[in-house]
Amino acid sequence: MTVVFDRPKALLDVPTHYCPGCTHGVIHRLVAEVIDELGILDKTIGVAPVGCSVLAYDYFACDMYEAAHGRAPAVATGIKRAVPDSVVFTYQGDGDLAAIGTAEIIHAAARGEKITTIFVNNAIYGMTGGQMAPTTLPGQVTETSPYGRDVKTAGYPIRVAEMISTLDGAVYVERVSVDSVPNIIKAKKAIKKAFEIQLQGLGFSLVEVLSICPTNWGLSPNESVKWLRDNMIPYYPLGVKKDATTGEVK
Amino acid sequence: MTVVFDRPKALLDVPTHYCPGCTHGVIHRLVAEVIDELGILDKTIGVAPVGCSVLAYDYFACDMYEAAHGRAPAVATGIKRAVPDSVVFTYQGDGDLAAIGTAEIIHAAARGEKITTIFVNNAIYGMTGGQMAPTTLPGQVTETSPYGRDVKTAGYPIRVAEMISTLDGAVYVERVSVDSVPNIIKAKKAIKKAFEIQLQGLGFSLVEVLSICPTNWGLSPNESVKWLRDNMIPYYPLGVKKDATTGEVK
Amino acid sequence: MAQKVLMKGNEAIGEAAIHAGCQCFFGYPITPQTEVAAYMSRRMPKVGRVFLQAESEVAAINMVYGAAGAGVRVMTSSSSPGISLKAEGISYIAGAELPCVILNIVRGGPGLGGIQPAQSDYFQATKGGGHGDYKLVVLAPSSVQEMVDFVQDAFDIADKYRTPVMIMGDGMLGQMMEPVEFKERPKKELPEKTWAANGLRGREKHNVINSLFLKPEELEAHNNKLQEKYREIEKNEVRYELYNCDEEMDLVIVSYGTLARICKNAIKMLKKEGINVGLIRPITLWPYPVEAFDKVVDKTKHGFISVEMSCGQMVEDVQLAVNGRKPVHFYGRSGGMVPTPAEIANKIKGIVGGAK
Amino acid sequence: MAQKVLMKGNEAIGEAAIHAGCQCFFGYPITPQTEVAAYMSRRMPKVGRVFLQAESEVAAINMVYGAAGAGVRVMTSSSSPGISLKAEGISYIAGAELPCVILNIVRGGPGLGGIQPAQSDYFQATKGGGHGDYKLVVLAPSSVQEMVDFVQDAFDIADKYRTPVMIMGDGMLGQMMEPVEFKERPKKELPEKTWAANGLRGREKHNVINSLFLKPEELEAHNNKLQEKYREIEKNEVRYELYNCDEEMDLVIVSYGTLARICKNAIKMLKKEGINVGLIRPITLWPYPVEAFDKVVDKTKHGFISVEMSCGQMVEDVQLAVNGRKPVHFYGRSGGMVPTPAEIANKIKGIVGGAK
Amino acid sequence: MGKVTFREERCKGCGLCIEVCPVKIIEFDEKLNTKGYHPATVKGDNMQKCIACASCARICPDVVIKVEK
Amino acid sequence: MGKVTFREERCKGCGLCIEVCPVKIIEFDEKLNTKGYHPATVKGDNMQKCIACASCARICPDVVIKVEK
Amino acid sequence: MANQEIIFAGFGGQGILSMGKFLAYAGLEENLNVSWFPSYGPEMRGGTSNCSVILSDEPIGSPLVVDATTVVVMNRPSLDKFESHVVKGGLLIIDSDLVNREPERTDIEIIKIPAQRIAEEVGSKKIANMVLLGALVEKTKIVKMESLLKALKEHGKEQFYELNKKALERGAEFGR
Amino acid sequence: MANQEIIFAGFGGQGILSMGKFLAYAGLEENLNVSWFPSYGPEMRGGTSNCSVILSDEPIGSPLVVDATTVVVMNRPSLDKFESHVVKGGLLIIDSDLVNREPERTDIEIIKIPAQRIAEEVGSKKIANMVLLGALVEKTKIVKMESLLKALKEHGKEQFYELNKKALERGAEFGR
Ligand SMILES: Cc1ncc(C[n+]2csc(CCOP(=O)(O)OP(=O)(O)O)c2C)c(N)n1
Ligand SMILES: Cc1ncc(C[n+]2csc(CCOP(=O)(O)OP(=O)(O)O)c2C)c(N)n1
Ligand code: SF4
Ligand code: SF4
Ligand code: SF4
Ligand code: SF4
Repeated sequence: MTVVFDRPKALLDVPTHYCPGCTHGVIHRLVAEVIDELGILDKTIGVAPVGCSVLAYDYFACDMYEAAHGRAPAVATGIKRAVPDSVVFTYQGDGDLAAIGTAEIIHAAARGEKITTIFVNNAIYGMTGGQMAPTTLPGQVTETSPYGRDVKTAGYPIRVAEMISTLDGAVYVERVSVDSVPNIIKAKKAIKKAFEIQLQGLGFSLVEVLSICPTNWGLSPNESVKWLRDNMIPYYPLGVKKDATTGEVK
Repeated sequence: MTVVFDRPKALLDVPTHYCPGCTHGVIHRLVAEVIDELGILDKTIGVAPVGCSVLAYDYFACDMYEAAHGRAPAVATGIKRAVPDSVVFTYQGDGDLAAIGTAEIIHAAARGEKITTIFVNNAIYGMTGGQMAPTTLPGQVTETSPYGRDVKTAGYPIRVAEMISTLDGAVYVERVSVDSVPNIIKAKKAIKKAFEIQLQGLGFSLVEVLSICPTNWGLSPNESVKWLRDNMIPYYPLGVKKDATTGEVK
Repeated sequence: MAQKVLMKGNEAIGEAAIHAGCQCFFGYPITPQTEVAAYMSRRMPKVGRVFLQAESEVAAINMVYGAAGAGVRVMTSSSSPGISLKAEGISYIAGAELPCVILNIVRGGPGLGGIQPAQSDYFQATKGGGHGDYKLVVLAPSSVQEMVDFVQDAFDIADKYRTPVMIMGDGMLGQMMEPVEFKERPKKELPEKTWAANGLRGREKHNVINSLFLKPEELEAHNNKLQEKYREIEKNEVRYELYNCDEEMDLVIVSYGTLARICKNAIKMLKKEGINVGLIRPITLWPYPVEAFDKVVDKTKHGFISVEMSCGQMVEDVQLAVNGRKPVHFYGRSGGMVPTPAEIANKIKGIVGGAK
Repeated sequence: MAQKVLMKGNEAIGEAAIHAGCQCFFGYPITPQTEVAAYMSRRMPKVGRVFLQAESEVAAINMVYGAAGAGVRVMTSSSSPGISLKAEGISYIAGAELPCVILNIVRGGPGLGGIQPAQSDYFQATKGGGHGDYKLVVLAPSSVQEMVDFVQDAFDIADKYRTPVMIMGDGMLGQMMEPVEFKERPKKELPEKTWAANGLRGREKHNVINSLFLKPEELEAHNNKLQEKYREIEKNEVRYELYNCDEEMDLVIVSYGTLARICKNAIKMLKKEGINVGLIRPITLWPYPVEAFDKVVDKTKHGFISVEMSCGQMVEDVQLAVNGRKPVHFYGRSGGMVPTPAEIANKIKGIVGGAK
Repeated sequence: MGKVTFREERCKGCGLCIEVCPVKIIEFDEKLNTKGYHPATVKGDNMQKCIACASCARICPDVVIKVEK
Repeated sequence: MGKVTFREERCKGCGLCIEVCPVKIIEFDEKLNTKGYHPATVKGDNMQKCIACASCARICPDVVIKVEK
Repeated sequence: MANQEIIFAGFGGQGILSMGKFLAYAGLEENLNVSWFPSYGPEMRGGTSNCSVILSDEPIGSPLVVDATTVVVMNRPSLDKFESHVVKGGLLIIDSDLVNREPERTDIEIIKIPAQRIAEEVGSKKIANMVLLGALVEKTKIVKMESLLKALKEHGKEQFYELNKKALERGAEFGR
Repeated sequence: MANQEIIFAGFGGQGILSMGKFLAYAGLEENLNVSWFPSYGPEMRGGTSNCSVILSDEPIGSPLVVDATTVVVMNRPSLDKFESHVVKGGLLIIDSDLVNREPERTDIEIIKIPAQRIAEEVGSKKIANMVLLGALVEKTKIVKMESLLKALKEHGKEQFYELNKKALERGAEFGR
């Protein structure tokens, strides 16, 4: 018998602390698979955020950092500048990247920093127990938008991929989702492309991954993927937002 | 004889500390004229940045704040939420708004905060003596890009107006210039429109004003306006970037 | 008497702020104080006030600066790393002499550290985490009821002196439920906020909220004014509790917050063994209750012991207060470890020489 | 002997960092230290190293975290408000035990304050501006030459103990030119950075740069380890200068940085009037040179006076060191006002009772 | 014909694999694993229906599943 | 016919008004003002050429110029 | 002297925190000093959950119970973690439906209750916590059952009141 | 004992900072302790400029000169600001082409030099600062003229060397 599917080596063989069904696990695995396939484990350095994926440093087999909340792109910049031949990625949630870390991600992108960002958009702050994120949908109930996000006072969700695409230093920006197997396959392709962009020294790449948070959404994992599909994808359209290697900007 | 032109009342009758020819003075006057014309001096509150215009609080006749570097939009948010019937504007340079204050301006815009931002883009840090700003043009020599801004290491300039336009909370975004009398007249119109948007309670408005810094550019004032025209305008195209009242997004 | 209700510290403080007339709350989630924001997000809109989740702690403290400058009562809340991020903003608020209330529900540090209770931000709170010569009034409640009471006090002190006030608790205090009573308290006579920049509205001269003084002479004069204010606060606002300090003592514990309660249990344990130990519980961490030490210094045989959930921070203030008159000892746990009465008692026995 | 050149403090420090093998510099402009970044932007690319102007101080300190974690020598530089913004990052760096050098060219505060020389960030630097139990080694040069020498020392100390080191100067020191010499110094034996996270490159186990310890037991153990390190530093790295302290003295001045030089002039003035005053100049502000006080405490008649360009910060460390053995006085200016020798001498005459 | 192997002790019983399996052969076990979850499993002859598409493995957040054919 | 009045002591001699004046009647004064600048001025009969377009006033960063007609 | 320092522990979702709360309310009703303190942080999520409850005549020190007079456990990991925390002569209450090992301590009193089954009999597994709480109150007499019922009435969901009451009563039988 | 504490002051662009620097270099050449300290901050811009220079046998304390042995002023505001800073018996050097008032002090030595005119004669108004510096050095003898010339040679732009030298010499005449 031949092995069709097994765990990637870039992922350490340890249980994760994620909630049942949390697709952080899927996204971790995709990143690890890409590292394996590109054969770059030896020179890859990952930066974990503050958020549910804070312990990612225990899961990836490459060298890892735990960055201050929102500052992963700055940390990654420091690493990449110090060790230019390394492959550096940040793994960040939407509170981390799109709220407190807004300046850091925008400037890493504007600088064309040769790093890759995996941006996990689950429309909520997971780690701290389900508060409103910049990506929380209008009307969505969270711990700090108990009557549903009211755009009149709490404003509108930020479409990060689109915003980053306006920056000249951003070379490759795509939004994907892990709600279904076909989308997971696409997500992996995007992640791989993003790493390749870095390997080619072209500039900054970012993959926004729509992800579920069953715990804080108050839904089962299977209900959650459905909610993502029905609510998030319409607001956050999937696809390549910018590919400077082809000149494509959507 | 009738008076064709005289100083606006919203500008206090004091000399400014600006360098000879610095168009900060022109932009101040335009804001003051708009305040006068709209008759809102009594309820307007301005927020000065850290930058050459830090002393703006001594120049405007309305109530004023001096905000921490980059945080004017957050300060303005605090004011507007505390005093909802006031008219609040921030006046910010490109170091202030587009570097350290990136997160604050983006989130004020995303929230649709009912404030108006006057963003003075002079492609350099004036106050501290001419360092590179996020808006410094490729190849431009500054104190901290002594060999000319090298996009490979220092990245690409940020087009703030375009970036802000991607946010749903931003209602009106225009880029203008004060390099010539016709452009000054257009600039004033834009500023007026931006304040009107706020008065109508529609959301966030921003006017990016291309401005000169003869001192740190090392040019005479008249050479500076020419440099602006020849170099900045091509990189930072003038015009309305977004007008949600007409549905226009460029 | 109002009815007692069981409430979490983090929620009680929110309700207390509303009672105190807090008009705006700006926060950013962080464990173990997230419930404050969650509570405010439910309640503030109901009472027609402002709750806003900022994009960061930096933004939150600057929103506080904005609202405070406009003359309304405003509060923010965070925990250790978030407070570090607010350092610049707090320095600005102190410099511009704006009243506001800042809550720090301390967790273990440094860095990301942990989320369990700690007191390791004592230095940051009392010596000035931000730059420049400024002081925060720091109140350290030791029960949920005190949290509630101190919020009102904090707003009053802030307004009276135009100064930021910090309430410093720990994860225990924030997370625990205890019975609380929201007492109706007489309104204090407070100066009118004629300095507030909330629009001219007919006023002649514009008001300016500012901390910039480019001329050294002016900045020094401003600093001297601040220092005078701080001397005034030191004169009027010192608060502390003396517990079991009436008789001759073997040792005096100095401890604040929830930990002071644990120390009281240790004192009871020791009493049974014939060891008499007193307690100074600083309630204002700044201004520090130096006078409390003067009262007991002659009555303690073996001096003082600072008991902390940190690696030795308040002990410096104890030493400063004692100034060599008696020995000063230290016992601390850190990183979220909460000392038990038994271990404190043991440590003390080591100093005073066991049961007598 | 290398040749002496005239250099601005801010530029000399940049050159010294390059001499010390600084591989990366991350900064953000702020007066009065902008020349450091300007100098580095000119020089670093020429020597094949990294200069990067960050988008903010927050980003800069986190870039430092990144580069330091990768095992290279890295420096950042700022002034008071910028240092406040770095508080969280510094706490992370201390927590993750990363070596780096942080320069603070202090200006008057609080808030935006002013840009003239001050020492009002003493508390922030020595007591921990950020959250949690950590310490910075703080070096206070008093001449451009010392700035140069201390940069090398700072990198060595940082690497030896895996700890952030701060060099604290003031606007005077940064802006003034003095002759300096870049001495070639023998390379120190320093531990290899086996902990650096710079890619596996064949290594078996991945390295992790981190300050999170969710279990209190582990965080406490980590804190205890940090504290042990700090005790070690206190044992090995204390530095100070004693000036005119050999004989019996009327009073001992305690002062650091450029101000200590001014105090020396005051001492000379007083000598002419028959008043003998000594000087303790702490060079390490942390660890504080307590032993210097033990050496002179019996020789001073009227005790000590802490002379500061702040409203009374170091004076607390002086009191802690003296611990009641002799009186401790204070004289300070603030906001950019620099005391003159004459005014210091006058103040001292007031204490010791005029000429004798 | 394919074969899926579950690392039972790693399964958190989220049920995502059950939903995506095109031939619907995965179900929850009655017994609890050491973590306290009902782990996913393929019972009895059902394994024969496995087409080795690896859908289950791809959506499993906890890398519980190995697929062979 | 227009009339421009310069608040001489406020002028910083930047020359922007000189450049934009369509009838080119503005020039620098030889004398220095108290700030140490050569202020802009309209000399002698030149004022008669003023068309009161207020271009100078609009570009002047220091609100030096009042325009009447 | 009335004094009970109790640890409730189990999985998230078993009502661990709320049984503590009801007991605290009952204590408040009886004018005791009370405190309730939950474990908090990431480990809560999906994983284990516990809280400390103190009812006492005297002022309460630390709300965190280390030496418990009573421990109530609703799963095996909680037994492993907290068995040693019961003071000598103290009380350990176990949901024997969920805990598949015997306790090791011999110096304490142990009550084993098939709480899941009983709860199911009463109407829903969800109220197994009330069964255990009933036993605790009956056994320790730290509050009167009426006070607990009053707490349930005032602070619980009305529709569950009768069910809860029944569960408490069934549990109480084990405490006699 | 050689000791000079000097303030140079004028408008930005007059070469105030560089005349201080050259003097400091000359002092270094003669193995004196030297320091040079500029005013800094926003007021520099377009406005006034000044620097403190100290040359001394002894270690230098504050680089900021308050009580100056010599003050050199190149505009009226600088005279207004610094006249009072000259110590009794000290020296005040004035560019009389730019300063349109008489100094008030009578307890100090005053040298007035039409430096603009002289500089123009030599070749360019830009080197008026050198004229003043020449007078200062000649008068105070704080350094030898050769040392100053050496400093100019090593640290100044070569093409201006001869001009500067001439300006120094013309200035020196006023210092005799
Ligand atoms: C400076 C700082 N502020 C706040 C926090 C608290 N905090 C921890 S995680 C988090 C948000 C996590 O949300 P997100 O980035 O969306 O990631 P998720 O947990 O959803 O994966 C916050 C606010 C912190 N640790 N540090
Ligand atoms: C926290 C902080 N960082 C840095 C500074 C120093 N600083 C003052 S103004 C300024 C930049 C000003 O540039 P810009 O915003 O472009 O305005 P301009 O002066 O060009 O009008 C900087 C970096 C500061 N005051 N505070
Ligand atoms: S809280 Fe949400 S994001 Fe975090 S591990 Fe659980 S499901 Fe995933
Ligand atoms: S430095 Fe530049 S921006 Fe600042 S006042 Fe001068 S010309 Fe204007
Ligand atoms: S997807 Fe994985 S964790 Fe979820 S039930 Fe299936 S095997 Fe278990
Ligand atoms: S534009 Fe104004 S400041 Fe400039 S020269 Fe003309 S009048 Fe003077």
